[in-house]
Order: sequence, then C-alpha cells, then structure tokens
Amino acid sequence: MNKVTFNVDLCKGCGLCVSVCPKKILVLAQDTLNKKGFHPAQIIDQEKCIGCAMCAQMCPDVIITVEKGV
Amino acid sequence: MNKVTFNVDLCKGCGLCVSVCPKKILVLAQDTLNKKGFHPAQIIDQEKCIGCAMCAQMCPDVIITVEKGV
Amino acid sequence: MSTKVLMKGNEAIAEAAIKSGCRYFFGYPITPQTEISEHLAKRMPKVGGLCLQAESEVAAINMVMGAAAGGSRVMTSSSSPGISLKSEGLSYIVGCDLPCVIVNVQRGGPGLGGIQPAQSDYYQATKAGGHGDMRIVVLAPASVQEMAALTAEAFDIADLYRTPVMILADGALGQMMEPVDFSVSSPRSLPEKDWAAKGHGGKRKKNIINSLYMDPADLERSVHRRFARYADIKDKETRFEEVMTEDADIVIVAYGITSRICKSALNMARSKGIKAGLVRPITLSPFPDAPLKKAAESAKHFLVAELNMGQMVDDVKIAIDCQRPVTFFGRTGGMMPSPEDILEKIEDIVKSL
Amino acid sequence: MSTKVLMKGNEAIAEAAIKSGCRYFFGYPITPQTEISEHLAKRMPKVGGLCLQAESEVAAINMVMGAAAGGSRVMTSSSSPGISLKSEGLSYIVGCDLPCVIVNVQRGGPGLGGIQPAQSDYYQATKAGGHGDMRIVVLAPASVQEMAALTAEAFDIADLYRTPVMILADGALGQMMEPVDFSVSSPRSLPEKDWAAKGHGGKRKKNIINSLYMDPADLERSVHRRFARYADIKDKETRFEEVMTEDADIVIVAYGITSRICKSALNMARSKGIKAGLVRPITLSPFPDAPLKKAAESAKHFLVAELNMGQMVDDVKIAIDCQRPVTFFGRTGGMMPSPEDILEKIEDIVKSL
Amino acid sequence: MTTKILLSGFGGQGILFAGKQLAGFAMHSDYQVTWLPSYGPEMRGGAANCSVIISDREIGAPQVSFPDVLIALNLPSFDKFEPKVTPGGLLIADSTLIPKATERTDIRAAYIPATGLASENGLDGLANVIMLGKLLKERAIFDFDKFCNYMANSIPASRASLIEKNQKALSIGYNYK
Amino acid sequence: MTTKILLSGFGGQGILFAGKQLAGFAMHSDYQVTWLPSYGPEMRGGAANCSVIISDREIGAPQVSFPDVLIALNLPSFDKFEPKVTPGGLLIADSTLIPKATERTDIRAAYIPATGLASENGLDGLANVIMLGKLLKERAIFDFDKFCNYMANSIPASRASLIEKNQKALSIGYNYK
Amino acid sequence: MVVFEKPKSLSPVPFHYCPGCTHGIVHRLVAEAIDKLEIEGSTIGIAPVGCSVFAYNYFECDMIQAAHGRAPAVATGLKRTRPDSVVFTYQGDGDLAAIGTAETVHAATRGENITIIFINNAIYGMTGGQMAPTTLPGQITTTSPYGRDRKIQGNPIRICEMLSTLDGAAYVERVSVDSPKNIMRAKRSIEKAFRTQLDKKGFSLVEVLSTCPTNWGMSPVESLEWLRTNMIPYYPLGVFKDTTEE
Amino acid sequence: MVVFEKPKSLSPVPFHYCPGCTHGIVHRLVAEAIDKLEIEGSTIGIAPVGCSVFAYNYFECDMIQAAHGRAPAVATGLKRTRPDSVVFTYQGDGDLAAIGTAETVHAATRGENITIIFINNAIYGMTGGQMAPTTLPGQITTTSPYGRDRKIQGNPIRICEMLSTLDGAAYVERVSVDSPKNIMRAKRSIEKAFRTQLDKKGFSLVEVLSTCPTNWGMSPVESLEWLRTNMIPYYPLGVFKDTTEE
Ligand SMILES: Cc1ncc(C[n+]2csc(CCOP(=O)(O)OP(=O)(O)O)c2C)c(N)n1
Ligand SMILES: Cc1ncc(C[n+]2csc(CCOP(=O)(O)OP(=O)(O)O)c2C)c(N)n1
Ligand code: SF4
Ligand code: SF4
Ligand code: SF4
Ligand code: SF4
Ligand code: SF4
Ligand code: SF4
Ligand SMILES: [Mg+2]
Ligand SMILES: [Mg+2]
Repeated sequence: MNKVTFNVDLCKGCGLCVSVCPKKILVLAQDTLNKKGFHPAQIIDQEKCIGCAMCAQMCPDVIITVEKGV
Repeated sequence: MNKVTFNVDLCKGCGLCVSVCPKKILVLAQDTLNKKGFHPAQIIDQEKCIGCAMCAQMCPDVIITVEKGV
Repeated sequence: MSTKVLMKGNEAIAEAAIKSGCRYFFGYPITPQTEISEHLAKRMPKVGGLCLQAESEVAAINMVMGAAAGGSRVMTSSSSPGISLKSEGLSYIVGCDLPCVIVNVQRGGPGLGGIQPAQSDYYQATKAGGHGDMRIVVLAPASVQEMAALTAEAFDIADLYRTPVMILADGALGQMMEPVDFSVSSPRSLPEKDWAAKGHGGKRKKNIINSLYMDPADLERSVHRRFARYADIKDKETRFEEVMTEDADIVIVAYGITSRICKSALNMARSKGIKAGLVRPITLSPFPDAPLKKAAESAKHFLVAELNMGQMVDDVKIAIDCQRPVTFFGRTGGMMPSPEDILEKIEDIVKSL
Repeated sequence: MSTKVLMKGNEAIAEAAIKSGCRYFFGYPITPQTEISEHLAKRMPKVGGLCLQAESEVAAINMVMGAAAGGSRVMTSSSSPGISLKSEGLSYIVGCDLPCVIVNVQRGGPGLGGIQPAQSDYYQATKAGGHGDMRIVVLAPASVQEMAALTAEAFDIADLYRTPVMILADGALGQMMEPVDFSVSSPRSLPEKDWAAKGHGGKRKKNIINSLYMDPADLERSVHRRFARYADIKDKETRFEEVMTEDADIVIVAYGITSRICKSALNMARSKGIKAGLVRPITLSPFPDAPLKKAAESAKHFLVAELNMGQMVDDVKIAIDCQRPVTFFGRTGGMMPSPEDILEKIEDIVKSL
Repeated sequence: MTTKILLSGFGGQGILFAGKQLAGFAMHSDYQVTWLPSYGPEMRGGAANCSVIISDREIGAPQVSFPDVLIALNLPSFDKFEPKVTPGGLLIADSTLIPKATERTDIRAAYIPATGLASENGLDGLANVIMLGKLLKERAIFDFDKFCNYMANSIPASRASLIEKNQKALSIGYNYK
Repeated sequence: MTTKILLSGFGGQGILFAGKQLAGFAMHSDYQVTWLPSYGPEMRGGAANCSVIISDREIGAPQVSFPDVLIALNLPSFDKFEPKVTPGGLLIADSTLIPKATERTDIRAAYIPATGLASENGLDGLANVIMLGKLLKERAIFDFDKFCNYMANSIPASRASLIEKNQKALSIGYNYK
Repeated sequence: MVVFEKPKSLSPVPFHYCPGCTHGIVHRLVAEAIDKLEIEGSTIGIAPVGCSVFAYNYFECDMIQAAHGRAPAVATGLKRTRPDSVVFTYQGDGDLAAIGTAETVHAATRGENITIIFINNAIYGMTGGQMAPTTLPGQITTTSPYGRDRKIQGNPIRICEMLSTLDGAAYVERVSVDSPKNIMRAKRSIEKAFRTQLDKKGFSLVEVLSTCPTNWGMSPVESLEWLRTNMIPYYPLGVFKDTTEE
Repeated sequence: MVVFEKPKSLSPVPFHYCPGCTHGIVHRLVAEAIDKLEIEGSTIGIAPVGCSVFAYNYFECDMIQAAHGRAPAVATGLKRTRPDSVVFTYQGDGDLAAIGTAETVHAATRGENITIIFINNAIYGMTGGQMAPTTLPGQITTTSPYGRDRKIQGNPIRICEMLSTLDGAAYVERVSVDSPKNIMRAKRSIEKAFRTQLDKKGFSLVEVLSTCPTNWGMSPVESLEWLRTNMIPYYPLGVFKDTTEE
C-alpha cells in the first residue's frame, strides 16, 4: 500500500494538494481546526492512493510525506 | 564659386575636416597658431571646392560655414 | 456638524498635498508609509494629477527633481532605508535650489531594521540629508491634524524659499487615525517660478537648473547665498510649542509622537505636584533655540526624550549653551516608551534636583 | 637610503590596503579619488587580488557587503556624491556588524558641486552615514603618510570591532604627493571571523548575516550592543594630535588638510609671540573630547577651522561644555584658506581677548 | 473624562474596523479621539489589535498599554492584556473563543459568545460588531440608537444589506442576556 | 629653510612632471617635501600648475600661494603669479612664450627661451626640463650633477634615449647664457 | 519506500507564508537541488527584501540578507571573494526587476558565476499588494487601483527576454509552479542553474511564475488558474538562453 | 547660398571638448533637429554627468543638469508634469549604461515619451579614461590596464539590443558619426527620434558611436578609424526597433 502523511499542525488548509490529487482522495477536514486555526488536509481513502506524490509536489508548506509500497 | 569659411580662432586643429574633404583642399596651417594655440584648418584651393559641406558636417566645433555659388 | 474626517496620518498627508495644489507624486512602496501613495494612486487621477510608482527611491527623487525643475508642486515619500537612497538626489535638489516636499515616515534602523516607529533619522534629516554643505527644512508633526497642516505649510515654505522641506514623521503617526479638519489653511502669496525649466517659448532667455560650479569661488558664493536663506528661514519660520514652561523646574524636550507621550507624562507629573514643562520643536531644522534658551533661565534640568539613542541632545545643549544639565531618555528600534516610563524618569530627576 | 617613496595620497591608500592584506576592492570612478581604483586595477592582479569596477556606487557598497559577509578584507572608495549613494548600503553593513573600509575623498557640494577639496561631509560621516541609530569610525589623515598608516589601522579597527571604518580625506590630500614609508606598521592580533557566511562545510551551524528584526525589542538590544561597542572604541581608539596646547591662550581645532594650513599659521602666530596651540582630531568619530576639555582649562578661546560651513563646531562646544567661546573660520565649495587667512583670524581673536 | 479601549484578536476578525467605528462615532459626537493599529507584514491569521482613546480633552500618547476597556476576541489577547486592564475597568471577552474567565476582582467582566452568536444568526464575520453592542450595553459611553444610526451612515448606501446586518449584530450584542 | 616653488603653464608642457622631479630629488636628499597639482577635468590645453615645497622641517599647508620661486611657462601664469612672488624671490620665465618682463624690483628674474631652445635642439616637449636646469643655476638648492644622476635613475632603463634627452635639456638650461 | 519527503537543506521551521503561497514550493525546489548536488556546506544564499526576506531562516546553508534589490551585487562581492562557494540569490519581482534592475543586468552582463531564483508573482507581496514591474496590463493593485494602464504605469517587463540579449548570461529559463508537471520542470531548471554555476559557465537565472493569493484576492486554487490563464500567455515558459553546451 | 552654418539652437559658445571629440558633432545634430522641427521654445534638455555635463551651456533651450545616470528619471518627472514640452536627455555610456541602467530600462519599458541621445564612446571620458560598460574586450583603459578581460570585467553591454526587447520602446537606432555619410544618417535618426516624441509614440533612443581621442590615446583621425574597425563590428548600426509606423 502507499502512504501519505501530513504534518497536520503545520497545514494551512490551502487546498492545493486537494486540487491536484488525480484520485480525488484528499479533502480539507471541515470539521476540525488545527493549532494554527486551519481546516487541515486529510486523505479519505488511503487504499486508492497511487503514491504519485503530486500532492506533495504541490504543497507549499512541504508537510506531506509519501511512501510507496509500505 | 563656392566658399568655405572657418571661425579660425575656435579651430582646434583636429584635422577631421581635412581628412574628409573629397577634393583634398584643406590643410592644417603648420606655420600659424591661433589664439587657442592650435594650427588651424585652412583651405588651399577655394576654386576646387564643390561646396559639398563634408568638412562642415565633420567639424566637431561647428566652425565651418559653406556657401554655394557666391 | 464638524468638517472633521477620521483619517490615518499617512492619508492626511496625501490628502493635504492634494488640497495644497500638489498634483504630482513619485514614490516607491515601503512600510509604514505606503498608504500615502496608495491614497494618491486613487485620488490623483480624479483631480487631474499623477501618482507614479517609480522603479526605486533613487528614481523617485530624481523624478521629483525633474518635476520641481519644471516648476510643479511635487512630493515624494518613503521610510528610513528609502530616504538614505534619496540622499544624493536630495543634495542635488538643494544644490539646484528646487522646492519640493519629502516625507519620511521613520521606522527602526539601521539596515533593514524593523517597521515599528522610530525617530532615528533625526541626524540624517537635520544635519546630513546628503553630502556637501546643505540643510533642508524639517517639520515634525505630532498629530494627524498636523500631518495635514504641516504638509500644507511645507509646500508654501518650499516654494517661498526654494528649498526642499521634509515632513519627519514615524510609523505611529503614519498609521494612527485622528480627526482632521482640512478647512483651516492660510496659503501664502508666493513668487512666480520664473526660474523654472519649462520651455522658454521664445519669450525669455533660457533657464538652467544646475548644481555644478567649476570655479570653487562660484560654488562657495552659491552656498553662502543659500545659508543666508537658511538664516532667513530660521528668523521667520521657526516653530515650536511650549507647555507649562513658565514655572517649570524640569523641562522636557520632545517632538513628534514622543512629545505626546511626554504630554501625558507631564499631566501625571503636574498632578503629582511636580513642576514639569515641555518644549516641543515643530521645526527640527531650523531648531527652535529661543524657547529653550528662555526656559533655561528658570528651569533646573532638561530631559530630552526621543525614539533613538539621543540624536537631539546636542542641539538642546547648544541651544541652552550647556547652562543646565540635560538628561536623555530614549527607546530605539521601534520600541515606544509609555507615559509611565517618562514619568519615572521625571521623578528620578526631581529627586536629584 | 630611506625606504620612502613619493606618492599621491590616493595611491598611498591603495598601496596601504594591499600591504594590509586587503585583496578586494569594489568601486566606481569619481574625481578626485579615481587614482585609488586605477592603482589597484594595476596592482591587485599582481598580488592575486581583484579590483572590480562596479556599475555604480550602490552596487559597489553592496559588493563590499557581500565580500565582508564572506569574511574578506575589503575596501571601497568614492567622493561625496558617490558616498551619498552608498548610505543605504552602509547602514546595512552597520546593521549586520560587518567590517570594511570606506574612503571618502571629499569634494565641494551640495549636488554635483565641484571637484576641489572640501570637508563638507563631516556631518554625514560622523552623524548620519545612513538611516537609523548608527555610527561608524571616521579617521581623518592629514598627510600622505597618514593616508597610508590610517588605512592600515582602519582595517584592524574594522576587524576588531566588526564595524565599517571610513577614511575621510579630501581632494588635496588625495592628489598631493609626499614621501611615504610603508615599513612602519604594527598589525594587531585579531579574532577569527567565525561569524562569516563562507559556507559551513558541514562543520558548524549555519551563519546568518542579517539586519532585520521583526521584534523591536530585539532590534533595540542589537543597537544597544553596538553602542556599547562604540563606547569601547571611544575608550581605546580615540586619536588626536596636540601642538603647543600647554600654554595656549587660543586653541585651534582642525583636522585633515586644514590642520596643516593651521599649523603653518600657528608657527607664524608663535613667531609673533601669540600663544596659539592646535588640537587635531585624528578620529573624528569617536571625537576626542578629552584633549579639548583639557585645553579648555587654560585656553581662553577656541578657533575651529574647516573646509565647510562649520560642521565640527558643535562637537567642539559639547566637548568643552560650552565653557569657552568658539569662533569658526571656514571656506567651502573647494576654496582653501591660506595660512595667512588663519593667522588673520587668530590675530582678530587675540585682539578681543 | 478619558476612556482607553483596547480591541484585540486575530487578523481577519474585524478588530481594526470595530475600533474605527468606535473612533468615528466618538469624533462625530465631538470627542477627541485616537485610533492606533498594530501593523506589520503579519500574514493572515496573525495577531491584530488596536488602541482607541476617547476623551473630552487633548489626547497625549495614542497607544493604550493599560486599557480601561479590553475587548478580547481570542485567547492570546485575553492572556496578554487581561492583567493590564486598569482597576475598575471593563473586560469583554468572546466566550466562544476564550474558554476562560478573569480571576481579577478589581475589574468588571462580561462574557459573550460573539463568534457563536454571529454564526447562529448568519452574521459570519460580525462577531466584532456584536462585541461593540455588548460594549454599549456594559458601558454607557454612547447612546445605542445614535451609534446604530452612525453605523448605518458610515456604510455606503450601495451596500445596504451590510447596514442591516451590522445593525442586527449590534442589537444582538446589546441585548444579549 | 623652506622653499616654496610654483610651476605653472599649459597642460601638456610637463609642468607636473617637472615638479615631481624636483620633489623626488628633494625627498631623495632627505628633505621634507610636498607636491600639489591643480587638478580637474581640464581638457587638453587648459591651465596646469603645481606647488612644490621643500623644507628641512615639517611642512604645513601644501599649497603655494606666495612662491619663493615661480617657474612660468606661459603668459597667463606669468600674469597671474608674478605679482605673488615673495620679495627676494625668484622668477624664471620662458621667454619664447612670455613676451614680457617683470617690473618688480624686489625680486630676481631670469628669462630663458626654453621652448625655443627645446625645438632648436630637437628636444620638443622638454622646455620644462630646460627650466629646471635654469632653476638649478639660479638658485643653488640642489647640486646639478646629483640632480642629473637622480633624473637618470628615475627614468626606467628601458627608455634610455629619454634619459639622455632629459640630461641634455637640463644642461642647456643650466648653461644658458 | 519514501518517495517524497522534506529535503535536508530546508530547515525544520514552518514557513511564514500565507496559505497557498507558492514561495514555499520554490524554496523546496531550491533545497532539493542543493541536496541532490550535495553542496549545502559550500552554498551561501542571499535573501532579498520581499516576502521571502526570511529565507535566511529556511535554508540550512549560510545565508545573507541583502538590501532591497541588491542581492546580485552582494552575491558578486561574495562569489568574487569566495570563488569556490556556490552562491544563489532568491528575489521577488519588485526586488529584482524594479529597484534591482541595474544590479541584475550587470551581474548578467558580467557573467557572474551565480544563480538567481527570480519569483515573479506580478505584485509586491510583502508591502501589501502594490504594482510590480511585472504586473499585467489591467491588473488591479493598490497602486494601480483602476487597473494597470500601459499609457500611465507603463508596460510589464519581461526579464528573461531582456537578459538573454546579454553576452554574460549563460542559462536563462522561465518556469511555473502552477501544476505538479510544471513544478517538476521547474525543479530540473533550478538544478540545471546550479549545475551551470558548478561548471563555472557563468550567470544563470530561473524565473518562476508564482502566485500571491493574498494580494491577488483569490483562493490559492483560483490563483493557480489565474497564473495559467493570465501570466503564462504574457510570460511564455521556456529556455531563453543556454550556452552551457557550447 | 549658405549650405551649411551653425544651427540657431546651438549657443554661440565654444565647446570645451578636446580637439576632434565627436561630442560636438552630435550636439550640432541635436540642435539641427530642434531647429528643423521648430521646437526650441518648448524643448528642455537634460545634461548628464560626463564630458557633456556642460551641455547646459551649449543649447539655447531650457536645460537641467541631472545627477550621474539619473537623466531618464529627471526627464520622466519633467515630461509627466509638462506633457506639452519636448524633453531630451544627452548621456554617455557610463551615465546611461552603468549607473543609470535602471532608470534607462524603466523609462523605456514605461514608454516614457522622451528622447535619449546616447553617446557610446566605450570609455569614461570626463573622469580620465576608465572602463565603461561598453568598453570592448581587450581594450585598455585605466581600470582595465591589462585589457578588458570578459572573465574578469565582464562583457560589453549592447544597449539597443537590450532595450528593443521592451514593449515601451518605440524607436531605437544605433548610428555612428565617423564619416559624413554616417553623420547624415545620424542626423535623420535624431530627427526621427524627436518626431516620435512629437507624435506621442513613446520612448525613443539613438545610440551614437563616438570617439574619445584623448582617452583612447589616438589622434582624432585615427580615432574615427578605430571606431570603424573595432566598435561598429561589435555594435552594429541600424534600427533595432521602430513601432512608429504601426
Ligand atoms: C530601499 C527599500 N525600498 C522599499 C522597501 C519596501 N519593500 C519591502 S518588500 C518590497 C517589495 C516586495 O515585492 P517583491 O520583490 O515582488 O517580493 P514579494 O513580496 O512579492 O515576494 C518593498 C518595496 C525596502 N524594504 N527597502
Ligand atoms: C554619483 C557619481 N558617481 C560618479 C561620478 C563621476 N563621474 C563623472 S563623469 C563619469 C563617467 C563619464 O563617462 P560617460 O558617461 O561615458 O561620459 P563621457 O565622459 O565618456 O562622455 C563619472 C563616473 C559622479 N559625478 N557622480
Ligand atoms: S500521492 Fe497521489 S494519489 Fe496519493 S494522495 Fe497524493 S496526489 Fe493523491
Ligand atoms: S497543500 Fe499542504 S498546506 Fe495546503 S492544504 Fe494541502 S497539506 Fe495543507
Ligand atoms: S565643402 Fe567639400 S570640397 Fe569644399 S572644402 Fe569642404 S569638404 Fe572640401
Ligand atoms: S574639423 Fe573643425 S576644429 Fe577640426 S581642424 Fe577642421 S575646422 Fe578645425
Ligand atoms: S503576501 Fe503574497 S507573496 Fe507574500 S506570503 Fe502572502 S501570498 Fe505569498
Ligand atoms: S575626454 Fe574624450 S569624450 Fe571627453 S571631451 Fe575629451 S575626447 Fe571628448
Ligand atoms: Mg512580487
Ligand atoms: Mg563615455
């Protein structure tokens, strides 16, 4: 399986990762606020992740780690 | 006849007029010094002058007047 | 219904410039004064004027020079680092005897420093706006109303004496809002700018705007003429405010935003029975020697308060001929003292009297 | 056979820089100091160094900043208008605590002014080299020998205290020739530049060269630290020359080229039986208060002579606590007084004593 | 009489606007007034506060270090400024965002869940005005109706819907509890 | 003893070079010395002059306003500086270019057609050195032979022909009349 | 297997940038190039004045903060005196293309062996949204409140096109960070720029079209779209000069 | 019939220039353009710092002396406030292409409706022969005493080529005054530049390849030859941009 991890407390909820995920499996968690007061990004269906790292490429705050075949 | 007149006292003896006259009728007067201490340009054969004003075009100190058919 | 409007200090300067007939502004953005150009970018096109963002402060001050040389009322503004960049141009403007208005909304320095209020460009403004023997007129407003009123005055003084005039403010004055009444203004009658380079139209000899003199005797004469004019300005344009100095044992000297903090402290001191007074220079250049000299007749001690490391202190000492002790209290780098801090200093001094 | 060579002051500065281990020079031509870069353009390649003509004075001072930040000894030079252009950069260099040497071979101002000798950048050099609370060390040589010797000193002071040091000379000193002996020099032992940004090589934490502080309290602390260093410099590096001050009724205060004219006048005065003396500040910043204070104990009158409109006068008054009358004599715009002019002034004063 | 008011919270909460409304009305009512913002290149979400001083005589220092009235819209500002409220002074806290009460007994405190009330009432972003309403209630420096009118006049007619919303927010604050 | 020398003429006449030779030899002979040129963006043909002071003690002002010795190579400098020569001083004029004599009786004057002599002897451009020769003759500040040697040493060996010409010019001046 | 993580030469400090601001992406690309080329120990970065002024906090190599616009001059002074170090500047469009024009042009024409990362976001971010030299015609900013009018505020400047006329410029490319694909291209470009310097081939500059959601007044995602539809047509992507193969 | 005489808008004052210095020729051409277009009364000239600093003495129109390199900014300030006047600057290569680079580039990109006469003599004349940005590779000057080395002192800058990449530049041409024929072309070019301004078409610049016999260390006639054989190949003559017909 592929794994996408977010350093949630540093997420600024900008949504850029969400916008580029080819599998559309990222969302901004509307119901939670992180320490900085933003709705952080989260993955809703890890199974579907192809580990393409597009989300990470796009994240301006470099808070996404992508692992393949974990 | 064509007439070329120099404002002799302002001539700096640079020789640019001499160098471009197609008729080779200009020289720097080696035997005289003007007020500024230069050997001024002079015309040696007014007759031959074709009034082309190349000398005047070239004179950096704008001290040459050219008249045609005087 | 009053004619007052609530405005930021920066906006008040901008609006006052327009009301004073200034139609040209050249500047470059820098915190904490950018509202001046932002306001003028909106307003100038409405009144047929121009607010142009230059490529740099160096370009801006030289655009000002061009506009002033052409005989127009013109203004530029910046904050500390940007003012440093203008210093060569400013020296040229002085050397060419051109009128214009320059605003410095100071921030902490040196270098990039910070963006909080400071008064640490006092030396630069009053002693060395650039190279060579030069001075400019420096006005130090202490309220948003004065930001407006002194801007109007600045244009008139500039035109009357053919000198650049600087409004020396700080980030707090630039950013704060207070009511302003633009109706109070008494424009002076000013000479025609027959020296300007605006095209002779075949009607007069050509005008030359220039600061170069190959013969040092000529250059010296031009400097002497200019310093004679400074003397005239000192005579006629020196401005200050005195608060309860008549019976003061201790006289605070402060300008701009600091003078307001000192006024609060002064009131506290008076209510504690301390005989404190305040002299507030409004013109920092020319410096108001006279009220200080007068105050020194009775006062026992002077306290100079500034948002810097003590740049006005020597001017005060010289003004009072070193006749009284002068204590300095200052914060720098964007720190602001509270009235309580000043009061404490006053009480310290009173103890020693 | 003496080891002296006959050299222009400008060349002496250039050669002394090389002898002091300076291998980098960034400058922009301007009269009357261009010989410095011309000399270095010839010499630097021979010693493995670099003399680079920048596109402007602004670029030059920032190249100096880069070289200094990297830990190299580096110098720039210019004349008055060019120094104005360097003022923002200079303020940054101060704010970053970087050592370097800056030469100002002054000419008449303001504006383009003239190219003859002047001392009219005294205020700028000593009070407001740029914006913000800042000072630099200013050395004022009075001979070609001193142009060399003080250049060597300048590099050491700069490195020791992490401050820019300015050599404040003038066109006459720059252009005149005198014998110079380069053998006299006593380099100091200096700390390593472990703060420099030259690549950490994986061996230490990264170094940051910076003058920005978002928290004003931090900025204030950095300014206080720097001013503590200035106090240290004042303690240890203040320099001056005293000539016949012990019994002097009238003490002349002059620096640089003017001090030499005054020395000639002093000799004339002494031969006329007038008890005149001279204090020559060699460091203009820090200013040598002590010898003046001492002289004021016996002297009845001070005469300040400068090639400007009187820029050092206040420093002298403050130094002597306004205890004695101070008269000013100056020429500006490139004019130089003769010893006879100074003598006349001395005699005038003596009459009034 | 001089009243020193400090409004404090996050950038984006309309702190500066609320302060400006207060200052504007004070001026309109012929008081002396100053408004001083904190400023800087703070990015979205940074701290924001502003000092408003209202007085019947000349105002000296414009910065409020010791507020007579503190209007706190987030926890950091509560923590930072609550200790500085002058004895006898007033603290108004947005209890939606500040899960705390003062322990001081020498000041008066009012808690109002302004952010919650705003979103409940479809007035997102107007917690600031709700706080103003509360202020008018707790400290009768200004007449509610006049202030309400002033606010209406100070908003351009073209944005009529805004006027209504602001007035509504003001009432909610004024009438809370 | 202090001698103040002023050399003056047109740019291009070698005024600065002549002054530098004097100053260099003086230094070489362990005197104190200063050399101060007039400078500026004067174009070819402009005025040029330089002050040389030679002394056995520290030299104050480097500029010579009142020369003990004036070496004048053109008319404007004669007119300008002749009145300023100190009483008892010496004036040396290039009589080829200066068709005038001083009327002062309190100074000594020497006239030498240096420019003429130079061109007669194929030494174009060395009127300046001829004037130096004359100076050595008229005022024995320096020994002729030593100066001659010094000049030879101060010119790079690669330009040997120049050395000879300079020495010849110096002799012509020294031996004139 | 970790396929993406934060590069080592990026400091473990959160960026102060606004949500969605692409400055962060470019920082990461620079750090990746430094990591890949294993030059952190010899690299010195120069931070500008602009939103990226705090870049000195974000890279693990030695850093210098330069005066507004003067980074290329500071870099010149540094590189000439430390020729074995790797020197890069990171500059915004106000910094590089307005006040720093002369320093940029002359570093390029001299062929200074440095690398410039040029962030073109068509606005002055740090000071709150004033017009930049690269602001597009019609674009509204606080100092072009009626939209940039070529007749009044002049024309936007195309830096790559201008610099590539200069003999000293070795490698000049314009890239964008509006999509993962373009980001990968930007990454290669930045790496190549550093390589150009390591190979002592001369001046390299990479212009990166970037967003400023805050001052453009758009959401981060809208901003990427605006960049694509408005900026790229005016500032075409591509290599404008490459003499590194010569 | 007089076929050549001094133009009226040239003052009856002798030039201070060195013998054979072509600054004088260009002054005359500018004056002829002013005469021909009958604009002396509305023209204001801006003198630079450089040998032509005294240009303010030589033209009969109103004149301003600007700080070194800043003439385009002064011209901008003047023209924007006096749009009906005709404004020209006259600048050397140090003034325009070194210290004044930013002002030049931005006046061009803004499309300021002014005319710049740019004298490229590959050297700093006034200060005595230092290297200019336009000094040729190998050329010896007092600050490139071993000949300009591209590796050290960098590459000469071609101003016309660079400026013609900018949208605001309307008319940009390089001419030479080394021969009567080229002088006649230069004359037409200068006239056209002024016409461009009169027609409100925007920024015009004429670069004139010029000599500095004094600092080149050559006779005036040799200097013309040097210009022809060395400068023209590096700085090709011709029109680099002309949008006036659009
Ligand atoms: C000499 C000087 N002028 C002006 C400023 C103010 N200033 C700070 S950042 C900036 C512009 C920032 O814009 P840009 O370079 O495009 O960077 P961005 O913030 O957009 O990344 C300005 C004008 C300054 N600090 N110094
Ligand atoms: C700020 C400043 N820097 C330097 C100078 C000195 N300076 C005067 S003219 C000049 C260069 C002249 O060269 P150029 O512009 O090519 O004109 P030219 O004399 O060759 O016609 C310089 C550097 C100055 N006056 N002001
Ligand atoms: S790695 Fe690719 S598929 Fe997986 S979450 Fe990120 S963008 Fe989506
Ligand atoms: S791109 Fe990064 S900061 Fe933005 S929402 Fe996704 S994880 Fe958060
Ligand atoms: S007009 Fe022509 S032919 Fe006559 S002298 Fe002049 S160049 Fe020669
Ligand atoms: S070109 Fe003019 S200055 Fe030169 S020699 Fe001929 S007439 Fe005299
Ligand atoms: S202001 Fe713009 S450029 Fe600056 S951090 Fe925010 S989004 Fe980025
Ligand atoms: S120095 Fe050169 S450019 Fe200047 S006047 Fe002389 S020849 Fe002409
Ligand atoms: Mg930007
Ligand atoms: Mg030139």
